[in-house]
Amino acid sequence: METDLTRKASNVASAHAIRTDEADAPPALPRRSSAGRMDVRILLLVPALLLLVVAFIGPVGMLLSRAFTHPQIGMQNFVDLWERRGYLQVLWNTITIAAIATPICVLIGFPVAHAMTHGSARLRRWLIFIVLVPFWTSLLVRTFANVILLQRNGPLNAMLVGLGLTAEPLPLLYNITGLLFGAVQVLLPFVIFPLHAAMLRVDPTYMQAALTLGAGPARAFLRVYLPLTMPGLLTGATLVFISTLGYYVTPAMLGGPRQTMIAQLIQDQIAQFGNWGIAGALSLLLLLVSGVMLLLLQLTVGLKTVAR
Amino acid sequence: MTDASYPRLTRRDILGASLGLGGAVAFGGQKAFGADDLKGKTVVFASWGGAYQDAQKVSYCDPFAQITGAHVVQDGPMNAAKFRAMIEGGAPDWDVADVTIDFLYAGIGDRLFEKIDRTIVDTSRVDTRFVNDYGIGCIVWSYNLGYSTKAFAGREVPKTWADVFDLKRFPGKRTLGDNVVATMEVALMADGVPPEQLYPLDVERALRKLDTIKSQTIFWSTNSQSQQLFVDGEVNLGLVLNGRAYDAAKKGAPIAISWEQNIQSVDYLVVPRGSRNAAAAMRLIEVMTLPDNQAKLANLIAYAPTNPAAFGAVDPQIAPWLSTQPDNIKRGFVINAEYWRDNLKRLQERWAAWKLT
Amino acid sequence: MKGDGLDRWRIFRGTVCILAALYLIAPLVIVVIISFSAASFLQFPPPGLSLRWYQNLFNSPAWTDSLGVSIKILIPSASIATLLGTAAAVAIVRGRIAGASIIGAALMLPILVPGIITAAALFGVYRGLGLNGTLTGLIIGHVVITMPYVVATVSSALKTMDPRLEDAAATLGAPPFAAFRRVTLPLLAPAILSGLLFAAVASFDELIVSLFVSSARVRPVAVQMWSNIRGDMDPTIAAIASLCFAFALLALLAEMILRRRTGVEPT
Amino acid sequence: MTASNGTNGPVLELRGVRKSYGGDVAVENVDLELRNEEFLTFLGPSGSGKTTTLMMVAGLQQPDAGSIRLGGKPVDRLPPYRRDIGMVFQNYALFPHMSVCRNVAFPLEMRGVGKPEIDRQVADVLQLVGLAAMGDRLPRQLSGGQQQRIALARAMVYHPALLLMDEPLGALDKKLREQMQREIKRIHRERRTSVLYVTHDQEEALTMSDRIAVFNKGRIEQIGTPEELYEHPTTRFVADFLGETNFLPGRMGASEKLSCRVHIGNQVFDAQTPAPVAPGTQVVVAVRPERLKVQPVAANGEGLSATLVDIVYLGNARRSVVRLADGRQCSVLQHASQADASRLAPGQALQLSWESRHATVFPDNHT
Repeated sequence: METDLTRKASNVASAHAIRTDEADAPPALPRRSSAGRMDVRILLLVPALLLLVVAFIGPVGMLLSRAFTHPQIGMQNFVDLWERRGYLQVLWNTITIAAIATPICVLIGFPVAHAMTHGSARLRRWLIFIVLVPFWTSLLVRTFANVILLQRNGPLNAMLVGLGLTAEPLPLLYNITGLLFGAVQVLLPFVIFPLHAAMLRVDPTYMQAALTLGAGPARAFLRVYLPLTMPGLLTGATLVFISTLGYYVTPAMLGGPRQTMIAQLIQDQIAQFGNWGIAGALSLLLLLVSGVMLLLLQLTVGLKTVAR
Repeated sequence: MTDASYPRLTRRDILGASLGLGGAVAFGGQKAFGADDLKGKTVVFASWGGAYQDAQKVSYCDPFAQITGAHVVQDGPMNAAKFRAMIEGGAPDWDVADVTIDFLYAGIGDRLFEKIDRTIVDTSRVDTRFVNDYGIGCIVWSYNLGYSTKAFAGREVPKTWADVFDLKRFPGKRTLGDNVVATMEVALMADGVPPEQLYPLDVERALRKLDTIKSQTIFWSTNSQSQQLFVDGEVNLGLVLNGRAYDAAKKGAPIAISWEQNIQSVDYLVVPRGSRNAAAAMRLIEVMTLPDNQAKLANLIAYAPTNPAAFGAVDPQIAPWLSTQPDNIKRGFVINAEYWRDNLKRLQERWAAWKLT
Repeated sequence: MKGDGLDRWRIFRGTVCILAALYLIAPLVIVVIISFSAASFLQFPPPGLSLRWYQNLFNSPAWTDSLGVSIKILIPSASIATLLGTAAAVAIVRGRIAGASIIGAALMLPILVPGIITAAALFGVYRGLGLNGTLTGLIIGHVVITMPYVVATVSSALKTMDPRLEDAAATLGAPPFAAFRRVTLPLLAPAILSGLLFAAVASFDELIVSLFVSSARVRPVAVQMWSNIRGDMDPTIAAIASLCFAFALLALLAEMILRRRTGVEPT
Repeated sequence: MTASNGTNGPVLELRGVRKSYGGDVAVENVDLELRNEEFLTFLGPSGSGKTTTLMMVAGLQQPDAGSIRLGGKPVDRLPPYRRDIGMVFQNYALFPHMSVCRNVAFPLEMRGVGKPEIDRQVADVLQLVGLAAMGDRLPRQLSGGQQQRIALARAMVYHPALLLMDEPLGALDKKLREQMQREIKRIHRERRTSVLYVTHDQEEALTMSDRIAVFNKGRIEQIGTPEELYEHPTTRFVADFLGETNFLPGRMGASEKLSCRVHIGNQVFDAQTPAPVAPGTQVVVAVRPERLKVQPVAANGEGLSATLVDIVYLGNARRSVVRLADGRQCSVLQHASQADASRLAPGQALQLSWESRHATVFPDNHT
């Protein structure tokens, strides 16, 4: 439920970010020091950090280190990964799927976020609710729902045939269509909330100014609105991309063998073959790709903020 | 390993079993254990899920719970890797597991099972060919070609494995198990290899044959999924187990099976080594051997009994679905469990790699 | 010309919104409908209506046991996550701690790192400790995974909260603990509750860590659902899925009400 | 409390107080005494260090150097909650989850005062600020002015030795602000509290304070009564910041104590100098607009010659903008009656003059 978790955290964080934007946050004081000396509140961090180190960082570190130590010390696991085309194929699949899902999410998410920001009060409330509902619902439940919706004799095919759009029911399940359908559905909120937060920050007078200065709506949008919302867009897109990389439930239930993704491979390596070394190496690659994406985001959005 | 510990299963053996010739016919019911003597104990029973496990629950576990007072927890689906990992971990979570014959053979070599306690299990009830020092056979079953009666209504229906690979005559999605076992045999037979020349398997040839239908194939990972695919009309034909096809048909799904080139096999109940409830586990196996219980299971899901005395109580309407039916035996062959014992791990890895390409 | 473009955009936007809303909600509605189906298979529309799958659910020990297990995991793990997460958020936002932002980011790691990695890592470590298949092992895993939500929720509420309120309490004679108890805590209460709610929902839904770390004797609902979906797709799953959906809806509504009631907001 | 500390010693004493953030010095070497019952205001532009100093008095920030004494006792090691102070924050910092009564009762509860006594004192102080009927409301149900009074009530209900107010009226509109200024002064008188007040509004400082400390770049430029500061600024910054001033460039002539002579163009004027300046130095002469006298060019030729550029109508006064010979502009403020009498018209040639006690000379160290 990895995606489930990220999505919820970003939900919470962005929902509160939205609140920060709406309420006027108190101006930052040049920060104070009640005690002047080392703050005793550092002790409050101890239990959480201890748990994090003992039950997360430590175990993950051990898993990753097995890439170099299991079954024997060396780079053998990486040589294996390189030589077995199947593994690289899965890594490539994973990145491709993430790279397809991300722009789809952005294209659907942008108008929705726009309506959620600039629509009437009622529309805004409804949209926020509608986007939050799946956010709070178990990924498993939603993926299961998609299986029913997409099956050959399912409601979607019945509708398509009924409307005469297709003579035969379409194969929507256990292939790339099914996987993307489920993935985009799960990921949409990831891109909608950061975009919404960014759009709230755009002063509406900027667009008015652009229009009075002679830019047509399309140009005003491209030259003013889009650049101003770009940090939110990039944040959302990166979130979508890296959470897609870690997908397990969705490809397992909606995709076919050709859509096997890296998380499934890691699970197989451990549960089926006990290849902890390969599993560690794959985990390391997965983390590396995610890390690079986050770094890129940091650089671009960071630079953007400086430039403004 | 001597041949004695791995009795080679033959077609004649299965035929014999169905006719009640194979072993001593058991009678006398259960041994006198005190009722409720296992009250408070929990026994974990692992099997293959879905309709089969439901039937096992009703036929074995419920009577067992009633007699002994023990509580049975169902788990599954059975997974060889998980089984091994449990034994390596020292304290297996499962107490009784339903395994296929190839895994029984492999597991004996790897010391995965507790020895059957013959003071608890009356092995004389069961056809001797299905009695092993480490497991007792519970069902006899087969892999079959299943097809949708709706998709092929009023048309030629598929009969042989070659038909499954014939995308022109039999269009539409097909299904095979996401499992190297049996899929290799099916592909080779479709490619023209006669059953008696299958082993040792020409794996690369089989995979090349499979490449021809790969894009049109959905691979089921559990037997229940294979049923669901037919129920949903997601596929038109493919590989199913005879009992699963029966169950789907019984529940109203438009499915029929062909008995041509069926691949026969046996499931055993075993006790994982180090089980914390080994004695209770043996009692559960003992309850399984009772003819009434075996007949009940056969009536629910059309898997044939291993206790010859059970056949008497099997509904005659079920008979055509049983793999032990003489006609069905004639058209099929028995899977080579020794071959799979020796090659399973290697072929599984090859299979996993093929799937990804 | 100008108006034209904007109108076209509004129509396009409206269409996308309606389709997106259907896309997000319709599958869930279908599941709820199917859960009342009279058929043995997952058919839509159902040929008839019945409550048999709900009966099946509550009469089946496998489901009721797993529900019990989920609750036994959820209550301690959500409470611990809330306690530790709140304490950490207070330290990060209000404490003057060198590298607070890095520590804050580190606390978010469990939700940025793919679940499969966390799950495999815990499974590997638990093997040596005998924690696989135990409630303790599951609870620890769930705390790790749910704590970031609490940290995120509470620290963003703290950041929105005027720090001068605490200063004011201090100048009015309140020692730090009293200031925290009388001023900070009541103002944070909605965020803490919302974090708790979220942690509970996340724990209930958590699948991957549970999948690795649970056993037949200790099997939470999500794992039970997973193995059923992988195996036996009968409408019982639709019934439990509908219940999960209802639970999520209730939790979401509760959270929305909490959020509206936050005192810091001048609404 | 005030009683214990008599009327002699200062309520607050700052000696050599210094504070920097990273490399930026926020407060440098501040010395200050606040007398009992005094209303002292810190005035200065934003970033001048006035709020930081207030925060250090409150104990919300720690000085890097120097000492702070409250009621004669050093408080450097005392946290805010152990100092006997009350503070009104810029945005009031009322606890949003507590009713007005609970807000005001808070400091009393922290001091362990008994319930009946709390009720009595809360009622008293709400009476004092004129909001006795609002006790059960929540802060957000009150107007800005009302919130401000509650913040004041809360900060003084326990009779702290010193009341600190950090730009308390900054968020109010002009009319309300003036009303609140009077109100605060009234309460100050009635309660005989010592007040340390921070504002960047010079008018507010002039009308309310007993004394004003003008802050600039982390230092106190000058401290004194409003009149002293306005009439006799000791630095050019104070002259500039407080009210409006014309700066006329000139050159220092002879000086004796506070009196001096200064050359502007080719004329010589009498002026005052707050600090000795060497003869010949470039200086500026600061003269308030209302102290400048304008006359049509007359025979005796006294004063600087200038041309009237514009007259701005201000209702009760007129502002004349005049241009000097060197092109600089000066502002002259005339009372309405005076202005009407002189009947000037733009373009007219004028002479500017002033009394020597209204002209102050500062070194010309910034342009």
